[in-house]
Amino acid sequence: MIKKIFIPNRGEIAVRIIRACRELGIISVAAYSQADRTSLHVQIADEAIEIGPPPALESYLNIENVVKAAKESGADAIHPGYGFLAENKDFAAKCRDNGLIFIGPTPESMELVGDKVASRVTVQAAGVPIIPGMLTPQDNISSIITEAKKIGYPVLVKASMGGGGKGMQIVTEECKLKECIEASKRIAKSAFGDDTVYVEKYIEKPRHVEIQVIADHHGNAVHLFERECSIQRRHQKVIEESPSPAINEDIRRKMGDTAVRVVKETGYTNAGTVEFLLDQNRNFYFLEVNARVQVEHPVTEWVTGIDIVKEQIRIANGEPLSFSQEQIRHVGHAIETRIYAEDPEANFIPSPGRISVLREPVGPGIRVDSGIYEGYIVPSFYDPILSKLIVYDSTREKAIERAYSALSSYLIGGIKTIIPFLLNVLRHPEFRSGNLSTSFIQDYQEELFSYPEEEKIPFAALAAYGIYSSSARGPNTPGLREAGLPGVWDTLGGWKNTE
Amino acid sequence: MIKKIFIPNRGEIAVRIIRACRELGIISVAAYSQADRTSLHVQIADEAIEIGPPPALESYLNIENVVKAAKESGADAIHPGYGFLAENKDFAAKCRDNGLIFIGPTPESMELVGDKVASRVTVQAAGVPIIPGMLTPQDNISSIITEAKKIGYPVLVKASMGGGGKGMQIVTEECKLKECIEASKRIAKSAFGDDTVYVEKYIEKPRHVEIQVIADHHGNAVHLFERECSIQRRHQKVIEESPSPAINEDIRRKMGDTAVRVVKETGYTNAGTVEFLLDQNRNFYFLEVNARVQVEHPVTEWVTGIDIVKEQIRIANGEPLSFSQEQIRHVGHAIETRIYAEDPEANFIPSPGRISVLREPVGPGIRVDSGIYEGYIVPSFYDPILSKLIVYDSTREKAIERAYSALSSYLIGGIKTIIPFLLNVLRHPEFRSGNLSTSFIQDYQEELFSYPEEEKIPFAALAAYGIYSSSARGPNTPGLREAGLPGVWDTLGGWKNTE
Amino acid sequence: MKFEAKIKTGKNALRETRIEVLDKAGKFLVQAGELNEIVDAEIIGPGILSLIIEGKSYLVHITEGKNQKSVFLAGREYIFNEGEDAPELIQAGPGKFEGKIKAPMPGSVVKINGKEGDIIAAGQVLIIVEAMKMENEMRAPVEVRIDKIMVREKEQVEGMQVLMEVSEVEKK
Amino acid sequence: MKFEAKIKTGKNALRETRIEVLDKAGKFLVQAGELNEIVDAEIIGPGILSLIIEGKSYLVHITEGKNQKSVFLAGREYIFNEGEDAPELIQAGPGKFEGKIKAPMPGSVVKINGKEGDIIAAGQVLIIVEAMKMENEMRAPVEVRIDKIMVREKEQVEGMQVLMEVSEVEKK
Repeated sequence: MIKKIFIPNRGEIAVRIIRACRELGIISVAAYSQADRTSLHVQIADEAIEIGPPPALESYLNIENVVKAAKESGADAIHPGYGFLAENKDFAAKCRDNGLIFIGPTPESMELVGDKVASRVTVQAAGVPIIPGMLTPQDNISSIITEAKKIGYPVLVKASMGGGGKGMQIVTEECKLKECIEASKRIAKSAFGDDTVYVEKYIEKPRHVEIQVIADHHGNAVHLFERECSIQRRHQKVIEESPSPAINEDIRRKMGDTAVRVVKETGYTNAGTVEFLLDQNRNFYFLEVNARVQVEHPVTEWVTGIDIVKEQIRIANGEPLSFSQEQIRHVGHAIETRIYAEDPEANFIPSPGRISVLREPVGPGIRVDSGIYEGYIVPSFYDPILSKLIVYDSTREKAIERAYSALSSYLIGGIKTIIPFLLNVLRHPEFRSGNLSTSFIQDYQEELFSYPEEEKIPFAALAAYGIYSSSARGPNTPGLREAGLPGVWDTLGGWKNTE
Repeated sequence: MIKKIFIPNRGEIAVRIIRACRELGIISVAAYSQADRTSLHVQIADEAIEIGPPPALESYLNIENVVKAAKESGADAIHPGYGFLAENKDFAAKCRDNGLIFIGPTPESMELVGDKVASRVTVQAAGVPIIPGMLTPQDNISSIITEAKKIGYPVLVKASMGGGGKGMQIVTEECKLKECIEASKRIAKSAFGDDTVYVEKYIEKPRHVEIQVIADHHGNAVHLFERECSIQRRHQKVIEESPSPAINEDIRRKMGDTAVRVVKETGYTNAGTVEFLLDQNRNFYFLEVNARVQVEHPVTEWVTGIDIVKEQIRIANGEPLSFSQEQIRHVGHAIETRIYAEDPEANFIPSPGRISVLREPVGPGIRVDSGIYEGYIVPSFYDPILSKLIVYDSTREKAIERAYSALSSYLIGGIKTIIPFLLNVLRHPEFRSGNLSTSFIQDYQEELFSYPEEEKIPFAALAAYGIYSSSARGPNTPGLREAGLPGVWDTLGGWKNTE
Repeated sequence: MKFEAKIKTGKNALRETRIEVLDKAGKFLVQAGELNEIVDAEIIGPGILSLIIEGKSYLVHITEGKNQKSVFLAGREYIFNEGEDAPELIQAGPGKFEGKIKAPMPGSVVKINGKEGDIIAAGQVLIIVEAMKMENEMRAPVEVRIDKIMVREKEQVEGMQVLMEVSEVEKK
Repeated sequence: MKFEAKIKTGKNALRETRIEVLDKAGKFLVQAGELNEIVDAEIIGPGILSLIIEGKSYLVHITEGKNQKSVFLAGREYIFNEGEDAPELIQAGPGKFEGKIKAPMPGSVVKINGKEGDIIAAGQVLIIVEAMKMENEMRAPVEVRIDKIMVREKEQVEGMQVLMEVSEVEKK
């Protein structure tokens, strides 16, 4: 039985795993880089241990350091979360060699599905439809360029290891390809520790629909229905939901069966996700397997009532799945919005810094998976994801209203977040109608990136600024009541006292 | 159609109603007393209007002020929440007279069920089992004493109007009765604006099991199963759950049917709760009808998937119930713990004051209905309820683990709360076994009120105190890193510099 | 740099505590009783400290009152008194009876039983203070005479504010 | 007591704003443009204000930077510049090209294309800054000469820090 779990990850997913451990009576050990001493996961874990300097390559991606720290901590298992080493077969093997249970698939099946090129070959042989593209990996850039010519432009450059859209780029003409491949390789190296990339045919305006799967070590494999994740910017998911508004029971069953077939063909165990593209004629194509817990797993948890992270731990413990395919129900509608520290009004540039004020939405049908707290300084070294807001209601329409209402009350001060942009998406009529595609954001950018004009400053903002500034003459200024708070009145704007 | 709802209430329930309004696209108007200008409901409502001085009798209980403010605001409906005027028939009538939709039962059925004595007479006639006690109200204290003698001690003194255990007292001998009646009258007057009290037989070690009901204006009435609310201190519920660990499907169906019969006999409409006592032989007795949304409604919302507050608004709009009895499902297990501002180590004395630090639990299966924020000064004028933590999981056992884990991470600094006590209850073996009764807290007080010995201060607390104090020599003290925060180092304890 | 202090823990136990600032930022050597540990401490908010001691993580909240600090840890409060002498740990909870009747909490005076000079029997209610709809009855611990009444009915009072002074009636 | 200021809103519009402190605590008379309203304002946290204007409730968060304040309202940020003259509203977003190449965000320098004295064609990448796994390429807006490079590869930089100075290459 697993008694202590080491978590070489950070942010909201580390917090999520620590919570699951606590509820299962398992001791949690947070690993942290020197940039993360003050991060939330370190505070709430039972134990915490430093694993290296701020750059991920020297800490969260440093297999040597991670395994050493895990052994020192006395943990008997490792939950890698997503990103970092989660889909690194060498790491999974190293864990096994050191007598640590890796909570995820075996290194062998991870090697197969983790390599996007190899997995395409395998599933194609089993009759699963795939997108035309490279079927053998190439290190040589000029060979990749030759392959791209064969496939025909536009093509998509993708990192062979890892996912999350990191390093993925659309290339429409040959002259841009070399530069894009180089950038992808650099990003892949820094994010996954492996710089292999490949190209495939780019399908226009597809939907991204994925199937959550879960398999134990006793030959049982089931799927937990689909998630639609078509709302993406820079190939990174922004909003996910379940069920998909695009598919009917027939396609749902076919996709689910196909996903389970992929699991069985690849000998995959533990939780994973089989990603598909759905073209405009509702044909689906296998994309890749994400061999880890997915960022968007909470939407599936809510509509099925199954705690995926706890189920992962049970499977790693050797227990059989506690449900059969027939027992899994799908009730209501769940939507996740990802809160990134990025400026939506300036091309999503990252916005690290100190969170001066934080009020997270709470209430019925609202779940926040968060890695932040008021006063936290968001470092610039890692992913910009701060937290995820997941809402649930009986119908898609109601869930959208709930998401909109909850996001409107989500107050994160001091840094920029994409909340204003998410609100624009949620109120867009095409989003409400369920007419989604991965080019949604590009197609409607004019509306999605238009925010109320700065020139028309609302009276309330002007009044707040004026009152705040004019009261800022020291603690004895008349007027504004301070409700017993420590002095914040130490600056003065360009105000003249006229009386 | 209702377009704007006026909410003459405060705290977490006002916030809850405002959220429902926002999701339905209805404008919300927060009413607030002069003590509540800085309260959360005022900040998050679309509109806000002052209704009088701090004492509830002059503001939230002042019918004149409330109706005037509601009309001024242009609202077309009033949601009273719980407590205050929620079960005041004169108020409901006054709303109707002023053309305001009262979101709750009619004044007539409220008069019937709101008067505990009259409702007992009515339901007894319909064959519903009741507890022996007074069947006619008495103003005269000596008549009540005579009745008590007839019933036989111990007896329970209860306020005829209102609920929540306010003014309720067990009396074991005649010589204490007069004093208790006087105190009950005083509390009833201040809490409900009516000082009528009555007595009934006190049943020993019963369970408190209640049925959520809901009825529209078209003759449809259904129940949403039970909640067990046996964990009470001072006759005030502390922990509620659904389903009850005590009853089987047979008793569940009987109690549900009985509750619907009570609704039909009393012509009750909108959401309400039929409370029962369950004795040690699983016989149930009608207690009273709570003619309002209940504090603990979220546990029912989670296990049935029905949003009770929104359903209340729809019914008030004249819409028929959107589900039949057969369509209502009951899945999983939900537990609510109430977070009171009281000192559990000092006989639950109230602990108003400034919340210096607040971290609310978030994550899967966790809902927080909260009326507070960091920096909020909890006033001493009103109920000590700060927030409610509601958790959900597939089984009671898992839900208890989740509640325990979430409560452990709930950080409220600056004032005392009953969280340490709630943790003691949740880990008590008899609670875990589901062996509950309304005298649970009294029966196990020795364990429930024993906290780790003060003399054994954990090393971590000593170290934190020591480091904090020794670093408190001004901003340039070496050692403790401040992570860019404003100076908190302005005091010095009894420390000597030895080097 | 080193600091040291004597901290009274509980009623009798006296514990010497030494804090030494180590070279690395945020690291301290803390000695208390028989324990001698390196403590990694970080301030992560006003009065919130994250401590790592021997690999274990602790989230601690400290609030500062007049001449005392409260340390909240794992749902418990530890109060450190910082009066004239060495810091001393005092017990939480309502004050002891000392001839002064004090409000146990902020609230309002509901009822005063008697006037100055009255004799009140042991166990009888002297004054009732209400906060958050809870009435708190202050009873005479022994037979007492009311010497002085400092408040009026309906008055708002602070926690620990003196409401009345009484003195024990000498038994003949 | 009265205060007044001129606030530039947007590029051209200039708006005079007057604030008058009324007798009642927390109440102000605010005049801006054609509006003249009583504003009920309360501080409810560091930089957080609750405003009630004509019955409408607004939750506002103000952060203070160097010579500027940001007002967050309903998911939007309004920046008020407080330079030498009257407060002026400036646009959010990355700075304009002024011969100085500035970091758009805190992060680290991934790649520098060229050395001092090199000529870089319009549209070519000058320098790449990475933060949060996003690479931000700073390109030459016109054909430029690199005059000065202030940073090295792998160096951590602050937001708005000057990375390079360049000058436009004169067309013959």
